[in-house]
This record gives sequence, structure tokens and C-alpha cells, in this order.
Amino acid sequence: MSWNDLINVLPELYLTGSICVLLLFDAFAGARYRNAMHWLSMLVLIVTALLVVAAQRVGPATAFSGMYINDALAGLLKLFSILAVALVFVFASPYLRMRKLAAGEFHTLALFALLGIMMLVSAGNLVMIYLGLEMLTLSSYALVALDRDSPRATEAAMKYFVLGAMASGLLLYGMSMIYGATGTLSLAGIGATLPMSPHYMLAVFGVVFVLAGIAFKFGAAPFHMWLPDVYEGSPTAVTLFVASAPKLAAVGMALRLLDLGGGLHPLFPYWQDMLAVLAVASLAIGSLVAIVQSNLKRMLAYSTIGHMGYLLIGLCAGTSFGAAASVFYAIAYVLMSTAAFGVILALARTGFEADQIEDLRGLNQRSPWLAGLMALAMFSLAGVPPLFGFWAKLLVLQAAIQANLLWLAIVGAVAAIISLFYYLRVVKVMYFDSPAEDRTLIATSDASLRWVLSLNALALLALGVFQGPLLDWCLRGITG
Amino acid sequence: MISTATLLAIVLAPLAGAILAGLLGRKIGRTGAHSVTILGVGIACILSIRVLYQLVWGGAPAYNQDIYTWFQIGGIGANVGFLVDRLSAMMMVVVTFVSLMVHVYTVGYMADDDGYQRFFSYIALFTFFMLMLVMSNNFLQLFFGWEGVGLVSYLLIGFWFKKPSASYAGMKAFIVNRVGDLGFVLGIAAALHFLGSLDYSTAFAHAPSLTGQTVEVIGGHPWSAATLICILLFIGAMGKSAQVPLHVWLPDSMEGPTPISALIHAATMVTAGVFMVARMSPLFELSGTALSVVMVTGATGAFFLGLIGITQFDIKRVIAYSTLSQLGYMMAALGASAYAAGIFHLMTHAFFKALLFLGAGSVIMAMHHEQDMRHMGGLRRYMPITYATMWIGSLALCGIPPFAGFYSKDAIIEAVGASHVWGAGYAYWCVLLGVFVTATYTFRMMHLTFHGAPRFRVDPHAGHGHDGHAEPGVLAHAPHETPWVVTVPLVLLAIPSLAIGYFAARPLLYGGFFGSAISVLPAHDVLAGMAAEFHGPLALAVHSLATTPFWLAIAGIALTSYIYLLKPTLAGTISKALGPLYRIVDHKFYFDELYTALFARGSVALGKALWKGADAGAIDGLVVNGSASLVGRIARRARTLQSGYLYHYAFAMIVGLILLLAGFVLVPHA
Amino acid sequence: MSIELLAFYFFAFFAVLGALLVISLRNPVHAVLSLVLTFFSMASIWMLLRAEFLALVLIVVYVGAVMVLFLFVVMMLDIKVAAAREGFIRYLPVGIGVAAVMLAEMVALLGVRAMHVAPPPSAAVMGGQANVVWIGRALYTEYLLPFELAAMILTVGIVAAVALTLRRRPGVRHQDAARQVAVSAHERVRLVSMPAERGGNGAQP
Amino acid sequence: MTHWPFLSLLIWVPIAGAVPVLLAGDRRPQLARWLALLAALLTLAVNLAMLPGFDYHSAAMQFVESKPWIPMLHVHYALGVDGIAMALILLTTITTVLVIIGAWQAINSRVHQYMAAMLVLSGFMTGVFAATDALLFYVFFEAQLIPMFLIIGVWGGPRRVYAALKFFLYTFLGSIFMLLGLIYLYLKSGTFDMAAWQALPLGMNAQTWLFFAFLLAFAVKIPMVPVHTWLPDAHVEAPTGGSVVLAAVMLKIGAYGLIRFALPVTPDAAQHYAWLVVALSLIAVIYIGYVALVQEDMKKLVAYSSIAHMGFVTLGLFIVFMLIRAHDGDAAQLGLQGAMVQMISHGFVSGALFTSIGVMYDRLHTRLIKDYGGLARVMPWFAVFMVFFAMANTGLPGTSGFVGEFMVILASFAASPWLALLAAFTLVIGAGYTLWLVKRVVWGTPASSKVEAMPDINAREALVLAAFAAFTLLIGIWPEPLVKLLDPAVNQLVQTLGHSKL
Amino acid sequence: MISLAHFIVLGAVLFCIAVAGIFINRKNVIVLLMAIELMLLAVNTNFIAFSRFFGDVSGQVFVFFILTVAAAESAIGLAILTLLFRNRRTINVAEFDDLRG
Repeated sequence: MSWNDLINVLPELYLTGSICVLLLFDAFAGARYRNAMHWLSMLVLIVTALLVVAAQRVGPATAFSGMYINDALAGLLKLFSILAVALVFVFASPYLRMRKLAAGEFHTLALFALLGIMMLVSAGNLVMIYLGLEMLTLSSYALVALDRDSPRATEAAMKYFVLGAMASGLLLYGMSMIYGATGTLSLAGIGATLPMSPHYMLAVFGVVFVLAGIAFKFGAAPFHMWLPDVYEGSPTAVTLFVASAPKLAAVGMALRLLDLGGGLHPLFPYWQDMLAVLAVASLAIGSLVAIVQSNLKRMLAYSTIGHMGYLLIGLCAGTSFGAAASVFYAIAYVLMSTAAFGVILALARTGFEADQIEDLRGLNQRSPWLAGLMALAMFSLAGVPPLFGFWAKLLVLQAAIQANLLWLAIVGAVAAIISLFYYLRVVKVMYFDSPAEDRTLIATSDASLRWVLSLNALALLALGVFQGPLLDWCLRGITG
Repeated sequence: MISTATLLAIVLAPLAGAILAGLLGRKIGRTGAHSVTILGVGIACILSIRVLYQLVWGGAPAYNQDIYTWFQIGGIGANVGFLVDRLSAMMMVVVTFVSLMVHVYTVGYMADDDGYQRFFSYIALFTFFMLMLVMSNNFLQLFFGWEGVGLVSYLLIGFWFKKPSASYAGMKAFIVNRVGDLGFVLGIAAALHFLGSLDYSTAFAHAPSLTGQTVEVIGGHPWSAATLICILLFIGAMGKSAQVPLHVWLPDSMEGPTPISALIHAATMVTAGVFMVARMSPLFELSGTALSVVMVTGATGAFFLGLIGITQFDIKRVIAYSTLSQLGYMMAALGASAYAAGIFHLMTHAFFKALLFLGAGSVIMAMHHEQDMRHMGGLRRYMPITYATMWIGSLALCGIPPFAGFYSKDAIIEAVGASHVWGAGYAYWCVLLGVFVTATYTFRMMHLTFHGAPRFRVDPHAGHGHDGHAEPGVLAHAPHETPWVVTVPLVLLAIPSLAIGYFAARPLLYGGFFGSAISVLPAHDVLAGMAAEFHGPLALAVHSLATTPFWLAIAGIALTSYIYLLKPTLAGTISKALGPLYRIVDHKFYFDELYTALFARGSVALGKALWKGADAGAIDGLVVNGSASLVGRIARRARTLQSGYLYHYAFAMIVGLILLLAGFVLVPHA
Repeated sequence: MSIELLAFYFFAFFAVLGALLVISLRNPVHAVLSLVLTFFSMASIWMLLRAEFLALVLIVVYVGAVMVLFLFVVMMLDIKVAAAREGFIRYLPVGIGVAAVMLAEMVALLGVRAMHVAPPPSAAVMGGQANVVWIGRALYTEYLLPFELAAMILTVGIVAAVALTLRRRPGVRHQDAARQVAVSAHERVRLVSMPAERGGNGAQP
Repeated sequence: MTHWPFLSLLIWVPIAGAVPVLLAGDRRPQLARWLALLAALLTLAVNLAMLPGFDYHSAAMQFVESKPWIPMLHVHYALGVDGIAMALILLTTITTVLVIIGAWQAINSRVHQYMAAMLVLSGFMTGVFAATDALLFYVFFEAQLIPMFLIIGVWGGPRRVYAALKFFLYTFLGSIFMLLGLIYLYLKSGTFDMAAWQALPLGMNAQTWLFFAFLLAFAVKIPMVPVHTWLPDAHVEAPTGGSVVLAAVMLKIGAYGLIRFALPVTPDAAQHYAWLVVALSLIAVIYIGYVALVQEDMKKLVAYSSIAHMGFVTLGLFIVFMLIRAHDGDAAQLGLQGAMVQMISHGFVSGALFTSIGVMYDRLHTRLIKDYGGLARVMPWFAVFMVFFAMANTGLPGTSGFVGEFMVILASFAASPWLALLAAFTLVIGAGYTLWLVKRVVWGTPASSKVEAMPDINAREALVLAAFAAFTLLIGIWPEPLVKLLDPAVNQLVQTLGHSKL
Repeated sequence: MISLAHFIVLGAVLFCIAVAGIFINRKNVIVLLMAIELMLLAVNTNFIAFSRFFGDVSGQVFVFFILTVAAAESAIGLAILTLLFRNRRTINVAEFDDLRG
């Protein structure tokens, strides 16, 4: 361990320390300081973000004997994860207050998860991947179950937990096979050893399990079953979290494991086809089943599955452009889903979750601004230009065509058409239907939520028009 | 010299009148409306006469200039311009003169109609379009005028739009004309394609190159390009000039006010087809087949459609069928390459037929808009001027020398007789027997209307107005002679009906009046042969007393006089005796029934079938909504996979894993 | 057959037996005990692999702590033994079938033949160090960062477990002076915006 | 030349204008109306200001603007117009003004949103015509679906939801495959520049795939049989303004797309499959004509007639290939010109017809033919317009409706007399359905006392209709200016199409 | 002779039993937690075996971490379990199907 090692991991170190402080603060500060948790957490996020930017200046580098990689990709994913968590905090805050959910635990657990994400996307070793992932998922389990008195939340947590544990079992099994094939846990080492390993097939075998683990994290079919239940069952604030930053972690993990020349990249021909199958299955399930949903959160869950299908298309391409496209897609997805869930949160009140599609009836007449934001989110999710989501789709489709995966691009196109239907349905409910008489839709009065949500949704438009720098960043993140 | 300004004035004066009367009708009032339009048409008429004078006596060369470019695409140009030679100048005079007469007449005829201004606007507009048609120097503008007159005809037939039959007749006229126009447009397209220009002079200059050009319309059967062009153009003429089988609209067009029956459906518009064929003579001369078609079609109409006239009781319909028959004559003349004869008949017919229609209109006015001849009779006592002029018109129509119709019709019959194109023999018999038929229906009409005892009664308490007569044959007032605005045009039209043939026969038929406007191949030039036997109009008239047509006409007149004046019951007996034959004719050879069933109802049925079957059923129902509901069904099925049971979820994951293992690891990878 | 191999089969038999019992026994307490059997057997097998430290950790930490926790929970929750297991029986063939297929695939794919290699002598491998030293050195040098991270994960476990299970009984009323002082006006009176009642059917949900 | 970014102004002035309109809010509809009109008029003024600077003899893109947009993908914010685009942009800006005036009273609820949607739509549509970068084109092409979707869905009739969804999904279905095609072309050429693609050599196989991707996208938009069924529904349910824009401009986008992509980028595939498109066009003319004949809803009837008329556009576009094969360059130009003129003309005529139906609907709130009758007596001025536009719809010479059809028929005769015959069949069937409509609506006696009480058009309605009529008449009597505007671009297109890429 | 294959196959068998335990089990959640422990045990065995045969320490280190994490995981799992029991008065897996479709 050297000074240099420490500088590289400074953001994580700072975050760790801050979480401990926050834990203590939460435990000992009186109830009157509860709101302070929110602002303190925000402060921690801001400082962490600054440190990530600072750490970028010493990169690209590896630290702790290759355990930790500080490169542009890590920086990119970390910054957007931090942003996502910050959005989650802002959007969730009124909701937590109204539901009297434990805000302290929410914040600390989310920060723990963020720590996991940051470790995961910087991982240079299978051990680090595993630990980062577990840190993230363990926090997520707890978050999902945070509403302790809700049977549905608990049920969701239980399902999430069991399936998640099983998925990490699969991942670990795969890792053990890869270890067996190469005799090393270092990703760089694996990449170097694999091509001449006598136990090549063992690694291929392991890849299947690893992919299963990755697919679970993404929520790609057929490893997606947890996702709708968790999205629906969790408190919306937690759903928002689950739907945001962890996707960045997933793409980071996938890229560390599969791509970037190291890791399992030598097995590209094998995992490409497997990913393609997963992508197709996800697109199919995601676009089809969402149509018949009446719960907005659940619908968005299926839409997530579909989006993960697109993301996998980008990974499938196996090119650095494809990888960048996936990263771009993940970022786009995160911002779109925070906006969508943000609107739900902005409408939720005590005793009213606003999580049924029908709940949005006539929103345009009650609150045109929120309806407009939601419409932006929906059209963006649907991939209608000039919104952000369109560019994400464009890039992955381009990556696929570039990699001679035209058929996959066509499947993606068909899925886009089908999925368009349910996004339009939301717009339809908001704009074409008249509001239900017995329900009053009242937008939140929380100023920071309103403003940040507006910024979030408008960013979908702004990034739709000025997406160049971000795309550039994603590509630089991949190519170094 | 003919100046462009003059020609523009001729064309635009009626248009200006039409616009003023139409758009400002309410402001300028009735007097204003008829004043501006009469003024406009009057200017056109006077200037037209001047133009004709300049051309015929002033030695002015034909005018052929473009006014402005309509479009110019690559080598294909379309311009708006005028070609005024003797042919068109004569047509202009006929058109503007008859139109002027009709305008004046209308002042009386439509005196108490709500749509007074509208009517004047329409007929002035019609004059504009008709002038554009005859003065055009290219196919495009011809078509413009052609369709324009069709539009006004449509509007005027449906003038009394509250009557469903009127608006129906208007629509029918337009659509049937459109069938002809279909051919016409294709003819223009063909002309452009083979001749390379829409401009007459350029196109006609290229006409000789058509010989030998063929086009394979149906695989393996080359058609002469000239034949194709001419037949297509002639289809247009069939529509506009109401030739068999596209004649069905003309009788129905009698739903319109009588002045327009005179103007549009007798004198001018319906003869546009004749004019057009004459104009296209350089092309038609190249195709014997086309000439045959023209002649046979025309002759068929001349005889068979005339027959229908004998069975009609509506006075206007009788004249309408007469028009059909006479149009057939004109066409037959054209088919015989006797273009001059055709145009000559066109002119004489314009005068006497307008006269007859206006006379009939006068009768109808007197009868308070009663058109059924069965409720007339003995009118000669009530309306002497009308009676006298109608006599002149009738004699002209029957071709009794020396009335105008005699010279033109006689020339046609002779020309057809002298023609050698395929079908000339048949055509000759048709036009010959047509004379008898003509005389028969004409005098049947005259007798039923003016002679004999009145078959109406006067009852002061009966309703009034055109839709007010509750009981047929009952009048509120006794019939009376119509006002001067009506009778003056009758008289003015009677003059040319009486005399124009006498004066015009020699120059028009044999004097090379039309010059280069009409071109006839020497092989087809029947008139040249006839010229040798022509010794002046008087001699011709005298000579005709010994010819078959004259005696046929006399026979017709005698027969009807016998039946309707002496033995009024005989008519019914004869019609019964002829039984099915009579019924066929009475039903106009069942054309209407056939067309209604086949085209009107057939189209609607087909449309319904296509709409409900293909559009709503197959495309929307099966493919569009079908795929949507299929997706929905799959989705509902797929969602049951998400059963909520943890073990199913785990199971799905494991199955997925196993499949991945099996699919990608067990199967050796390339 | 060497004594080692004999030992392997012996322990493997009990490990597998225990595992099968875990998933099939009706009584959760018995299942936990079966799991303990499996752990013991596996620890022995790890011993055969010269992984003494981990074998001991497995027994001390797992059997000693985790399994006790399991037992504790099982007993605390007072789970009634389910009467009917027809679901289990009905789906058993499918389950076993799938598991067997999976096992077959795995074994086929593992390339077992290639693995018929004898282990290298342990002393040479570990550089003459004791197993615990060997691991310890790695843990505190190369694996320092993961080690710290693992510590944080344990913290997460604690935080999560506390957050989820620590609860103030809802039935128990107790006074919180701090809250009473800190209360603000809008907390005392809740202003509910209700649509004006119209006619007789203005019932509010 | 000028330094003003005219095209950008044309696109962004209405879109920026939508912001204050939205801010005017629901409470101040009158303000919203005036602001919207102001924005639309401003746009039109900008557009007219461009005309003096436009070079009528050049086929090159003019008023070119180009800025790198997404450097990584070589996407540019590249705008430019040639005669073809200019004509369509003029159509757009004019229509927008008329539509906004037309909606003055017809739209009563959420006026600000309606007006804003219209303005945004107008900006996007102009963007489609002005884009010279394929991706920019696509972005505008898709983006305009959103405002139209809302216009149909929010202010539409009883089945508006179905219609709006159908509209959106149908169009999206077509365009997403085009997107794949665009990506393919980009990867092949390394640029999204449409002009560069025209010179890009492509094998027959690639061309075929691309051609069908383009065809599908644009055929839906035009719409061609058999992917036309969204149009009647969309038209029937859309508010008047929506129908007008849809018919007048949006359908043209499809044909414009074919002109910009399917024809020049994949000329050999287009040549090879020209028969297919020609056949579909003729089916559109005849089959749709029959379907239109039996419609009971006026809007549906006009919608079907739109499909039939757009059939002439596609016919004109693809007959070109047969003529090029026959080395008849003049006729080829004639066909293309015919298609273009038909587009512009149809814009005005169908826009006017939908406006007319809107006028009736505003008074009686029904669009069923049988509920009307005798309007000639009740609303004489309206009847004048109605009959005039009906005549234009039947292609009467002297109206714009004639010009395009005439040109296309002339051109198709040069390809084959049979094609011309089938195309010319529209003269009959078109007259049939239009005049039957007129007969039942305008002529006859009023169907009910409600019809009797219908007031004649007011000055505002008269203004809109008169404007449409003026354009219809102008083009009909003197198409040369329009033809001149289009000529260089059309000429060049014919040249391009004559060169095989194989 | 005892070979690598023995251990790996044993690991595979345990793993399959564990997996089967998860999806065959239709009774209570606690067995699922135990099955997960079994699964990790199988993985650990693999790592240790490979580590032994490669003579590489990292496999054993990984196992150390897995054991650590598994402990934390168990804690959270059991916490969720108790919550579940509190809320639903049962831990029967077959009764948790509120969320579905």
C-alpha cells in the first residue's frame, strides 16, 4: 500500500468515513435533526463527486495490487451513480417524510450501496467484483424491506433476497470455474491467461454462470423475475433507487468482466451469442408483458427489462463502440427512470401511491407541468427523437449493425414498436382522459423535488439535443 | 390583323360579367347582374363577328399565339394561347351569338327565379369556357375549356338543386362526361407522346410522322398510333357530344332551365366534340379506322336515338333526343371526312335547335312550367310568334329546303353516301332513315303542342309556379304569348334558321372556307366530289325535291299529321301493336337501367365490399388490429409466467441457465 | 484406494446426505441440523485439501454462529410444520429431473477427465508456511482493500439487520418530550383540502 | 447572399413561439391565439423574405447551414433547401397560418396547448423539409409525431384514442426500420450527409433492403395501400386543424422522404421494384376511389380521397423509372413534376376540404353526410367554396388539382397506355365520390331544421377558405412559377436516377 | 488417488442439490436460506480445490471473503424472514404471491 493507492481510492475512503459518521449521527442525534440527514447526505455526495473528479486527475491508474482500477469509465459511472443517488435523495425525501419511513437508514443504506457501486465499477479483481456487488445488493435488500409494516414490501424483499443470493451463488460458481481455468482472480490476469489455458472449456462453462449473475443484476430475461415484484412491492422511493444507480453498477460490472480487452474478452464468441439470446428474451418479455400491466411501477419494471435488452445489444456487439453505447444507454435509462419515478413520487400522498396508471387520469388538466414532465419521460423511454432515449437506442442499434448483428437490431426495432404502445398509454391517460372525480391529483409542494424533477426531465430534452459531449465521454471512458 | 387584345377581350368580357354577377350578385341586383353579363357577352359577340369579318373578308391571317406559359418542363411545354382561324372564328360567332340570345331570353324566362344572378353568372361563365375551348391553340387549353363547360353544365343542370332529380342529373352528366374525358385525357397524352407537343400547330406538323408508328396496346397486336390517338380523342367527343353509348346524360340534362338546354345542350357545348374532331382533322385523316368508328357511332346515334324521340311526351326531351340524333349526323359527317359539312350542320343546328329549345321554353313558360305535351295542344292560338318561329325551326330540323337544316343535312347524307370507309353503307342507311325519324318526332311534337284541341283546362284556383302544379294539365291562367325578351331572341334565331343555309352552303361546303383549319386527305375528300354537282343553293333546293331524303321527311310529316291531327287514337294503337319494340324504344334501349345497375349500384356495391371486406376487414381487422390483439394475447399469456411464486422464479432462472449451457457450451462453437 | 480417498468418499457421502436432508426434511430444525452435518463433513473435506484455516472457520463461524442464528430464528418464529406437502411431491419429479439434467451437463462440461491430476505437495505450494500464515499474508497485503470492504459489508449487515428488525412496539405508548417540543403548527392541525360537497352523493372516500 | 440563418429561423421561430403561447395559460385563450398567430405570421414572413434570395436556376441546396452536432457520429445540424423543399416549406408555413386562424373559435378547451402544439408541429415539419442531414431529418420526422399525437388525442373526436395510437404506432412502425437503414448507410459511408449518400455505391442486395426500409417508412406516411388504414381514422378523429395539417403537409413528408432517400440513394432497387410501387399507386387510385365512394362520414371520404390523390404522387415518382428505362427524360421530368405539383396542390385542396368540413362540423357537430343537405340555400357562400374545392378535388382544369394529375397521366402514358388508363380512371371515380358528396351535402333540401338554422360562414372562415381557394386557383391557372421553382431540383433528380449505382 | 475431479464433482453435486432445494421447496423460506448456504459451500469447495491444485492462495482468500459475506447475508436474510413472519404470520413460500403478473 502506498500513498498513491490511497489517493486513488480517496472518494471511496471519504464515503466510507462519512457513512460511519452519518451512522453515528443518525443513532445519536435527536429526532429534530432527522432532516439534517438529508442535507448531510447530499453534502457527502457532493464532496464524493468532487473527489471522484479529483481522483480522475491521477488516473488512469490501478491501486492496491490491481484490485482497484481508477480509469475514465470508473469515473464516469461513479459520477452518474452519485448523481442518481442524489436525485433519489431529493425525490424520496418528501415521500419518506409522509410515510414516516426511516430516513436515516434509507440514506445510510443508499450510501452503502453507492459505496458498493463505486467499488464494483472500479474492480480489477473477481474478489472486488463480488464484494462490491454484495455491498450493493445487501444494502438493496434492506432498502426494499425498509417499509417494515408493508407485507408487499417484505414479500418483495424476500423474493429479491432469495433470488439475489442464488444469483450470486451462480456468479460465484462461475467465478470459481474461471479461477479453475486460469488460476488467478485478477481480471487482467484472466484476460492474459485465458487464451493459453488448458482448461479453456472450464472457463466457457464458467462464463455461462457469470453471465447468469450479470443478467440477474441487469434484470435480463429469464433472470428478470425478481424485478417486477421488487419494483412494485418496494416503497416508491426505494423502487426509484433500485431502478437507478444499480443499473450503472451492472453495466460497469459487465464491462469489467466481459469487455475492455481483459477479463473474459477472449471468450467473446461464446458470450456474444449468449448475451444476444438474453437480449432477445428481455426485449420480448419487456415489451410484451408491460402492455398488460395496470400498475405503473410494474409497467416500468417490465419496461426496464426491455431496456436492459437494448443495453445488452450494445454489449453484444463486443466493440468499444458497443460498450460505450451500453454505458450511454445505462445513463440514459437512469435519468429517464428517475424522471418517471420522480413524477410518481411527486404525486404520491399519504394513502395514495399514484402508482396505478389510472391514477394519472387527466393529469394534464390538474397539473400540466407534471404531465409534461411525465410525457417527456415516457417519450424518451419510448425512444422518440429528439429525446435522450432515442440516442441511446440509436447507438446500440448502430453498434449492433456495425457488428453484423442486423437481426438483433431488427428485433430491437420490433420491440421498440411494441413497447411504444404502453408508453403512449401513459401519455394517453394523462392527456386524453378526464380526471377521475373522486380523486384529486395534487402535485407535491416540495420545492426541491419540483425543481430537481423539472431539471431531470428537461435534461432528457436537453441531452437529446446536446448529447455529443456525453457520448464523447462514454467513448473516452471505454477507449481510455 | 387580329389583335391579342381583341381576343383577350372576347374571352375575358364574359368572364368579368360572370364574376361580377356571381360574387357581387346581391349588391348589383337582378338588373345589374343581367346587364353586366349581357354586356360582357355582347362585347364578345360583336368582337367575334369583327374577328370573323377580318378573317373572311378582311384578309387577316389566322391568329396563333401563346399568351403565357402554363408550364415548361424539359422539352414539354404547355401554354395558354389562341388559335383563331376561320373555324374557330365561326364557332366564336355561333357561341357568342346564341349565348347572347339566350342571355336576353333568360331575362324573361328566369324573371321570377331566386337564383337569377347566379344563373346569369353561370351562363356568362359558360360562354367564357366555351370560348376558351374553341379559341385554344393547344390540347391543354382545349381540355380546360372542355372541362369548364362541363362544370357549368353540371351547375346549370342542377340549377334547381332542391329537386333531387336535378342535382342527380347534373352529377350524372358530369360523371358520364368524365368517362369521355378519361379517353380524351389519354388521347391528349397519346398526342403528346407521339407528336411531342401539346401545341396544335407543332403537333399537326408532326402528324405525318405518325404513319407507320404502332403501339402495342395489347401484347402482340400493334395498333396504329394515329388510330389510338384518334379513338381516344373521339371517346372524349363521345362524352361531350353525347354519342352512343355515352349519350345517357343529355336527356336527363333537361332538368336544367330551358335556356341552358338551348345554349349548352343543343347549340354549343354538345357540339364541342364535333368541333374538336374537326379541329383534329389532320390526325383523324391518318386513320381510316378512327373515321369508321366516328361515322358508325354517329350514324347509329342519328337513327336510333332519334327513334326514342318519337316515344317521348316531355317536350324538352323530344328536342333533346333530336339533338342526340343531330349530333349523330354531325359525327357521321366527320367520319366521312366531310368536316365542313359537319361544322356546317353544327352551325345551322345551333341556330335552329336553340330556336326550338327557346320556343319550347316559351311554351313551357306559357304553360306555367308544364312540360308534358299530353297536357298541351292548340297553343298556336295563344302564342303566335312562338308558333311561327317553332315552325321555322321544325322545318329546318327536318331538312326541308330551303331552310338552313336542309343544306347541311343534305350535304351530310350525300357525303356519307359517297364515303368509302368501313361501315359507310350502314351509316348511309342510318342517316337516311334518320330523316324520316326526324320529321316524325318533330311534327309529332308540333302537332301535340300547337295543333289540335287544347288538352289543358284553366282553373284560377290552381297552384302556380314550377313546383306548384298539384294536378297536371290544370293551369291557373290561360296560356299567353311570352314577353318580348323571349320572343325577340326567337325571331332573331329564326332568321339564320331560315336563311343561313342558303347563304353559307357554298362557301362553307365547297368554297374552302375553312382553309387550312381543316385538312382532308384527297382520298377521303367526298366534298370535293360533291362540289362538282353543286350548282348553287337554289338549284340544290330544287333538285332535292326529287331525292329520297326530301320525300322521307315529307312522309314523316304526313304520317304524324295523319296520326295526330286526324286520328289521335291511332298513336296508342300503333304503340300497342308494336309491343316489345315500342317498349324497348320507350325505355331508351334500357341504357339507363343497364348503367344504373352496372355502374352506379355496381360501384357502390363494389365500394362497400372493398371497404368492409378489404379495408376494414382484411387490413384493419386482420392485420392491424389482429396483430395488436395477438400481441395482447401473447402478453396476457406471458404475464402468467410471472406467477408470484418464488420457486417458479428460481426455476425459470435455472432453466435459463441450463438452456444457455446446453445451447452454447454443449454445442461446439464455431 | 488410499486412505485419503476413502476419507473423501466417507465425508462426501455425509455431506451429500446432509444436503439432501436439508432440502427434503419437513421440520426446519431437523433441516438446520442436517445442514450442520453437511458443514462438518465439508470442513473435513477441506481439511483433506489442506485448507485447515478455512475448515476451522467454517466450523467456528458457520456452525458456531450462523447455524445457531438459524436455529434461533427457527425456534423464535415458532413455525408450524406444514401438514401437507403435496406440492412438493407433485413437482418433485420435475425438480429432480431438472437438477439431474443440470448436474449431468455440469459434469459433462467440467471436463472431469482433464482434472485427474494429483495435487502438488502442499508444503511446496505454501512455501513452507502454515496455511493460516499463507492466507494471512495474502489477506493483509494483496487483499487489503477487499478485506476492508468485507468489513464494511459486515457493517451493512449489522445496519440492515438492525434497521429491519429493531422496532418500537407500536402498541406501547411513550412520551417523547423532544418531539412534543419540536412540534410545529402544521403538525397539530392537518388541513385537508376536500372538494365541496355537491348534492346528496358527496360522500368522500 | 444573405447571412441570416433563414432556415433555422423557420424551424425555431414557431417552436420558440410556442413557449409564450404555453405561458399564456388556460385562462387567457385570446392571448394565446394572438401570440400563436403572431408566431405563425412571423414564420411566414421569414419564409417569404427568403424568396427574393432564392436562386431559381440552381439545383443546389441553398440557404445552407451546417454545424457539427454530434461529432462522434458525424451528425451535423445541416439545413438547406432546393426547389422541392422550398415549395413544401412554403406549403407548411402557409398552412400553419391558416390552421391557426381556422382554430380561432373551433378550439375552446386548452387553447394554449393546442396552439403551442400546432406551432411546434410546424417547426418540426419545416425541419423535415429543410434537413440535409439524414439523422436530423429522422429526428424531425419522428418528433413531429408527438404534437400530432397530442392534437388528435386531446382535441379529437370520440375514438380519438384509438386513432391517435394507431397514427403513432403505424408511423413509428415504418420509421424504425428506416432508422436501421440510416445507420447502415452511415456505417457504410461514414457520414449522415444525404447528398453524399446519393453518390454512395451500393450493391443490389443492400439497395433492396434499404429501399424496402425506406419504402415502408414513407409508404406509411404517404400513405400507400395497404398501409393506409391509419389515415381515415386519424382524419376522422382529429380536430379540423389536425386534419388540415395532416392532409396538407404531413402526408407530403412521406413522398418527400421517397424523393430524398428511396429514389436517389437506392436507384437500382427502386428501378427494380418500381412496378410494385406503381401497382400499389394504381390500386390506391382505383381501389381507394371505390372505398371513398361509399363512405358515410365526410372526413373519411376526404381522407380516402387523399389516399387516392397521394397515389398519383407515388405513381409520378416511380413512373420515372420506367421512363428512364425508355430514355424519355422529358416525360420523366414531367412525372416527377407532376408528383410534386400534385403534392402542393393536394396540400391546399385537401386542407381546404377539411376546413370546409370543419366549418360544417362546428355548426352541427356531425360529420355524417346524411345529416346535411341543401347547404347551397342555407349557406350560399359556403356552398360556393365547397363546390369549388370539390371540383378542385376532382381535378378540374383551372384548379391546382388538375395540374399534377394531368402531368402524371401524360407521363404515365409515355410509360404505358394501360398505366395511364388506370391512372386516368380517377377522373371518373374521383368525380363520382366527390360529386356524390356534394350532391348529398350541398344540393337538395336541408335534412333537418338544424341544418336550416346553420349560419353562413363568417369573415374569418371566409378568409381561410378564400386563401386556400386563391392558391388552388393560382396554381391551376398558372403553375409555371411553381414548376420553375421545382424545375432545377427535379431535373437534377432525374439525372441522378438515370445513373445506376451498380 | 484423490484428484481434483473428485472435489469439483462433489461441488457440482452440492450445488445442484442446493439449486434444486430452491425451486423444489414449496414450504418455507428458511430452507431457501439454507439452500443458499449450501450453494456457497459448493462454490467454496471449488475454490479451495482449485487453490490447492494451483498452489495459489487467492482461491482460499476468496473463500474467506465468501464466508464473511455469507454471514452478513444470513443476517439480512434472517432479518427479512422475521419481518415476513411478523407481517404475514407465515413463512410459507406458496403464500407469497401478492406480487405477480
